[in-house]
Amino acid sequence: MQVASVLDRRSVLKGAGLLVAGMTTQPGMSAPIFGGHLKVAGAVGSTSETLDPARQSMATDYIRGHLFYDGLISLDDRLNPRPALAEAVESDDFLTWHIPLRRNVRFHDGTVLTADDVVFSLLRHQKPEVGSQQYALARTMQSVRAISPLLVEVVLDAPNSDFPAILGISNFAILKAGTTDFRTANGTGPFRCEAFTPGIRTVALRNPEFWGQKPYLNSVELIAIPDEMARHNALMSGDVDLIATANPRLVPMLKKNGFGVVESPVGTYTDLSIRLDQRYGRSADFVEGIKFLLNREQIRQSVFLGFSRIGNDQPIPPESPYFNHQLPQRPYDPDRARFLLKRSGLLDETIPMVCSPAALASVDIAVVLQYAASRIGQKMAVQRVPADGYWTQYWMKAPLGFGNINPRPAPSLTFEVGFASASPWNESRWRNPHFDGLLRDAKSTRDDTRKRQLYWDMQALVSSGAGVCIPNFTNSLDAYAPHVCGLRPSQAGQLMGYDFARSVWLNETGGRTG
Amino acid sequence: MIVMFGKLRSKHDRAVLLIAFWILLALLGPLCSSHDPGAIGMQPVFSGPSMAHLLGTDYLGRDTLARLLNGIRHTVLLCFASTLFSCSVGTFLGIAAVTSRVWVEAVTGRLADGFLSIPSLLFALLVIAVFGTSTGALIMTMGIIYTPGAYRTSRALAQRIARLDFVTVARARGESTPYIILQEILPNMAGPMIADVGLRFIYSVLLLSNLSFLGIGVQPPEVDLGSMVRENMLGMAYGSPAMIVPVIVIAVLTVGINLALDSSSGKR
Amino acid sequence: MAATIQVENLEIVGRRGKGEELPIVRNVSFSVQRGEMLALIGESGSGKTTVALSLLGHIRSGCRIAGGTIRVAGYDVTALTPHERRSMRGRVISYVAQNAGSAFNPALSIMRQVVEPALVHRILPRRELEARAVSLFRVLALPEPETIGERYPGELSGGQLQRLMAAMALMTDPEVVIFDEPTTALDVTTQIEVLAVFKEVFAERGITGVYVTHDLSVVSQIADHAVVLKDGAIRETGTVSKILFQPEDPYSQALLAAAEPRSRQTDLAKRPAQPALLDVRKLVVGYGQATSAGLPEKVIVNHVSFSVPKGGMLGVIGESGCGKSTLARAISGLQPWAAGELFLNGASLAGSVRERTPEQRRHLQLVAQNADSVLNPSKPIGKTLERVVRFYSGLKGEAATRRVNELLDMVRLSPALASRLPSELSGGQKQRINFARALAADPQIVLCDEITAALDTVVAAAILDLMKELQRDLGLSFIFITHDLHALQSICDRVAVLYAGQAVEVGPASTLGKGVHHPYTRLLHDSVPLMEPGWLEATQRRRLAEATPVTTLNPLSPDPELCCFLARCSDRVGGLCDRVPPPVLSVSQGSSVLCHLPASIRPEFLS
Amino acid sequence: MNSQLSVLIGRRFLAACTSLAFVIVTVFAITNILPGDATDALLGQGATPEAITAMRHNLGLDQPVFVRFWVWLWGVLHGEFGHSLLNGLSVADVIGPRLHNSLLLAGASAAISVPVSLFLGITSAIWKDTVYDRVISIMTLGMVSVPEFVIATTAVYVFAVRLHLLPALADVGSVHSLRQFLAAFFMPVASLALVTLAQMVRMTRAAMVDTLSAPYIEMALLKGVGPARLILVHAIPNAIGPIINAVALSLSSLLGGVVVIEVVFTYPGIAGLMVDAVSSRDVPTVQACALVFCVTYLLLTTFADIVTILSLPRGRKA
Repeated sequence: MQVASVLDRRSVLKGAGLLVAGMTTQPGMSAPIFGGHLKVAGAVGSTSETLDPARQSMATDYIRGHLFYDGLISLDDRLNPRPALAEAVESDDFLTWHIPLRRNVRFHDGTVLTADDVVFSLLRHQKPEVGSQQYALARTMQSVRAISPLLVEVVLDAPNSDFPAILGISNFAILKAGTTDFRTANGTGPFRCEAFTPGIRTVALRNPEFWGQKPYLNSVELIAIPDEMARHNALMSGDVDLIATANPRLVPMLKKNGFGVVESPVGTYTDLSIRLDQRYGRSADFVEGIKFLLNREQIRQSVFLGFSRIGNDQPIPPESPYFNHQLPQRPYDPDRARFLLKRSGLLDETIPMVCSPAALASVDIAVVLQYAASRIGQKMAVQRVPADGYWTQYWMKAPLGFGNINPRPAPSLTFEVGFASASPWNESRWRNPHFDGLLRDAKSTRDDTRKRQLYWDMQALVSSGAGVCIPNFTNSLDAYAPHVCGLRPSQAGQLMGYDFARSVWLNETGGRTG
Repeated sequence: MIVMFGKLRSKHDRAVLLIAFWILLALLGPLCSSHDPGAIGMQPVFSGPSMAHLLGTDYLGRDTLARLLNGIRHTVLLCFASTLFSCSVGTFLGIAAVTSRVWVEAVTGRLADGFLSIPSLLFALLVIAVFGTSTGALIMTMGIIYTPGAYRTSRALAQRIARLDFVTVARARGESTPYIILQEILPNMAGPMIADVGLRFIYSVLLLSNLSFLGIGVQPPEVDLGSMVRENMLGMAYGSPAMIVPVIVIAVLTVGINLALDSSSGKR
Repeated sequence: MAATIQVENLEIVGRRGKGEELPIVRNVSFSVQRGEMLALIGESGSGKTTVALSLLGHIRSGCRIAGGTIRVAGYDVTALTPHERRSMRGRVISYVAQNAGSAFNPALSIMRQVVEPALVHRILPRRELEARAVSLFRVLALPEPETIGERYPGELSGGQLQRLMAAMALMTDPEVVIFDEPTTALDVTTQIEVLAVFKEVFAERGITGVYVTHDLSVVSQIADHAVVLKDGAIRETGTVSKILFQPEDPYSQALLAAAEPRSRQTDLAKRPAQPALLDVRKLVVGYGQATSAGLPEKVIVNHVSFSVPKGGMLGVIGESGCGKSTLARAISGLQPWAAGELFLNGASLAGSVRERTPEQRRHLQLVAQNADSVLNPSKPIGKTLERVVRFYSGLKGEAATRRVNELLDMVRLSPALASRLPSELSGGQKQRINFARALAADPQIVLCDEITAALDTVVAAAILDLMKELQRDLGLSFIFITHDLHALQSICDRVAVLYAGQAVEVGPASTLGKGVHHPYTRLLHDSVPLMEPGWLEATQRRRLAEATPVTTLNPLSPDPELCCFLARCSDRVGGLCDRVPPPVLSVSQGSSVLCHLPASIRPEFLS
Repeated sequence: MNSQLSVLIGRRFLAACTSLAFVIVTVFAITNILPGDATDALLGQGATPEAITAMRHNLGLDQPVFVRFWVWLWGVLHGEFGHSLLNGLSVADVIGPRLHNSLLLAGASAAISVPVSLFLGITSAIWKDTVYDRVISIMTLGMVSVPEFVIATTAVYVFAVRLHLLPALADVGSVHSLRQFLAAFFMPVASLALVTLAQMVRMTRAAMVDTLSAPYIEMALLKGVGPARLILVHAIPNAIGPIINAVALSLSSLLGGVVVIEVVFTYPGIAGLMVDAVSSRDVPTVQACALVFCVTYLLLTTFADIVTILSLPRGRKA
């Protein structure tokens, strides 16, 4: 297989098919030009920014990861695994995997990539002190060893047909064996790390030795502007060329002023999870009532201004090939909700609901829900808590709380992490052995039709049974100055799955000297 | 506090009247709007003024006027409560420092100094992180932040008054300390302390606004003026009243009280 | 020849805050001939300072000249440009302010300020100016004239500053000098020296002057002509002798009557001796840590003893800083004392007010100096009085109100005032309320600390009358603390003279001015200006003649045991006074004097 | 006299140290009762109990509070502020560049606001109750009355976005020339200067009005002293104490109180670092920042007090 570094745009859009017309039209898709300095602003940043792939946890980290490192696998615009440092990822039983490596790939320090580097890079995730974001997934690798300098063998603890997709998670990027110092990055990626100050800025210079398609940009400078207005102002005043996470409310103005906006249908969703093992969630009527009380269309219109897709309380987004489109969409039905809530006996109580700026739009969704509830006589108290400490202190602990789930490269992973009975991240503590069995089957089946059927059944189970309400899937919006070319939507995340730097170029008019 | 207001003379009338007006507006204002401040319709966001929405709509398409009146209520009442807290505690400590033993003054003085040296935003962030964003926690936090200042003012005042002859005379008569504090010292601190209350009220309005800017404010769907500016900040790009009007209201609120206090203190 | 100062139909108006403009000075006209001194006489609020300042073209903020002309030394002051005005001020006309203590900039050295008027008008280079200043210091009899200029205002006494201010005014050899109550803030013994120096210098330099004052005795000594002002208008103009001895205007007459030393003594004073009501024995009050001798580091009141009989009125007199107020505070139990004893009705009084019995507290009342600060400004006076009545006698409601009205009547005030706040009363009314507050306790003895000091003469006289009445009607005893010898003489039957914390003399008030006295008592008595032309010169001459050749003092640091008046005493005896502590001597007229009483004053009166 | 002065100054320093100790203990105590710890920021949604325990052990967070405090204090006393819990860098390295940035910003703002506010304060005191005074007074009132984020954001929107005159970011990294420096710093410095200016103008005016009403000023006027000399020689030396105090108070807020300005201009300063450190529970960094702020505050106020003591005229020193 070959990595297609520049894909035809239309072929990408086929599966998604919901991009707003005109929004992604690139002015003058002329031939790419080499050179120039691109300044990009992410939306999150703090001193906890890191160059350690294992610890990457925020968007700017992922961007840095894609600038400096490669994984064995990369995910394309539709989340399909593509070979990167691996020439292939093969298995007969989905249990034992063989990974032949690409030849003559050099790290930034000039050393050549070998199997030892891969073994080191994968196994370090299993050490708790590393603090890997993928600790749990890494533990499913029972053994990782180098069979030859260019061949790695991984044995899993259970069959998993989506293992290649796991290797596409950017945390699993490949480091030089023995790396412990992350003040700079020594990867194989298209850019070299010129400067990195956590929370302030990262400067990347083109890696002339890069093994793949040579990036167009001479250099990339990445900063984080967490303040929304400031970020947009920076773009509009010409201080940066590209920003992540544009606010839907500013899209009309950006377009009016000649700026481009790319809308990516990512599988990110903000969900309200109701703990099924706690007071309110024990009542199935209550859970269902709340699901009927969510005015999804209003959330789409008022909160996301149309830049979202309606969700059906299950985690597979509509653009996925495995999306169950026969599952009836749950409507906004206050009367039914009132009936169910009354039956649950909780109508007279004030239901607390924890939200936080940490979970995108959760405060606004909570407000919409709270208002809808107040119309049918159900009191709900919005408890907004600070973003800091939210994920350990409140998430999955409150009886009703919001989560914010990023897309996983494969449905099996999504289900595994968020809904399997044994998963620590089962938000609503939903326990369904039947579902667990379906998941096991899906992971080991070779037949794609059967797999699709299994996923459909699982979606139906989650939608009706789990305590997770998924009102919308968010669309990611990136905005760019007119001279930025080559930016395309991607299901893999904002800014072309954080990987824009490999594809974007600047046309003559807007080049800035680095 | 009530005692003090009872003793008012013309000097600070204007400031007090103005604060009273805002409190009245805070209490009654929300009744004046026909819109539910929480009502989210399908109307467009950041729309301009219209007959249906006199001040247009906010970032979620809610009625700005209704939100604004609600915001005034929270800002004014919250800040007033926290000011009352800081000024009563500050006054109490200030008088205690003057009327009790020397070490009390030494300890309270050092504490006040230490508190003043912690940037108020840092302190607010820490406290709110510990106790959460409940209204009570907000009032307490802002109250504690401004207590050292009120303490210093009241201590200086009390020191000055305690040296006056009528206090000496009362002591020579053998009046009890509580009598001297309540009847001789406190009533004479009322005027300047009201100026101080006014100032601290303004400070807390601004602090609350800045806290809201950093995302710490009252709980949604309730809103204070600062949060309202914050959540509608993007409306600036469209000149939306939802962002501009609360800014103007904050300015009118603080400038007005400042001016009233200025003119009253100028007459002394 | 045109007059040096010519003021015609001067009208000055002013406003308070945003109120209406009110006249402050109304149709004032006067003139001063070259080399003459005009006195502007008036009580507080009469507009005398406003008129004086207008001569320099200075009108305080909020006021303005509404009409009339002012001509000073050929300048039309009202028509000057700011620049011209500046060039006139300090050069042609200079000003000596009332309170030199606050009129000198605390942050600058004396010399810088003294030479400044001459310097800004570029009269001479700095070096020569400094030489001139030193010679003026010498003329004005300032100590250490060579180096005093290097010092700062905070380091000098009031009398010295007042003379330095005069030096500053004279630096530019001005034609006109305005004096605004230059001696009011001074002690009498200092005042006489300053006045003498001033007068000498004016005469010598032919200065035309305006002297603002309320003190008629001073006027009689220093001025040629006088203008009597009341409420901004002239009541009478004329030569000093005419105004002081044949006043025509009723107001001038009233002023004069109040200033006239007059005895309010009644027969009461001559009644048989009464038992002592309050007995003060060897009282020592001070600050700081106790020394080895058991006395405080800084002694303010030093072994003072006296007693007040029932119905008696004891005057305590002394200059500022002599410890009279501290004495009052100690007796009231507000200031703990280090040694000595106090007896009230034969019972020992505790040092702290908290340890005294309620009866003791009731029987001994303090009327403090400053009527402005002695009443709680936020309470109507009726409430203040009622509280005292209730506190001591437990009366409530109707009865308390009746008693308050009674008290108001006692101090000759209308009961209608009960609902007023102190700020709505005049100074004299406040002082009466202050009295009523003390009387409310139904006391046996009242301590009055400088109660007339801040009042105008006429009002003060009325307060003294009131005290006498109360003594007569209620049989009250008083301790009257003052620096005003006239006032003391007019009502007290005994007097204690305080100097540097010691009671240098205790004796009958009636003998002051005759018989044998402590040298300080004599100095004090002789320094009070009399309303006689030529008194100042006569006194100075007499002093010069009497002064014994001053013997060299023991150069060692003064022993606290030695006479406290030693340094200023003109009668001191070398080898005695600077070696042996003074004894307490009883002299014939019933006084006891803390002095060796040297031969010159001792002779035959020793009993 | 000199020894008396040094006793006064020594006493002032002692008081400052007491306050500092109080602040250190308080901040440490509060950061330790904060819910959650640094593992939260490090592991985020990926936290499992096992990973948290391991991480805690690694960072030494499993030690008792007193031990941690003692270790930290011991380090501080030896000039070692510990390591950031987040990225393992030494706190000095984390704070260093940020502090440099903040000092740059604060210094530039102070360099503008102090002289301007002294000038405005003094002149409006001189021309008290004139139109000029009213205008200054209302303008400063307006400035203290509007939240700073409004001033800053509006400035950005107008000058950077609408007029394209100035950059929206105070991008310290890309400053290579004086022009760039001026362009990059103009708005943050101006906003910051405006915010601090108002307070200083008002205090300076009050102190000057007070001094100008003193009898010795009237006396100087009556001596024929001109306006310039009146202000410079007679008034300012006496008003310097309260003015210096006001200036010190305002300047002390330039480091720690500018979170909002830093956020709006995306300026990598120490206040933003502190907010970050609080939210990620990076206790050593929080402590170090708090230490920096308090020491600045105490140094400035102590300095102001000492100036006040020194400026007290001779013979008035208590």
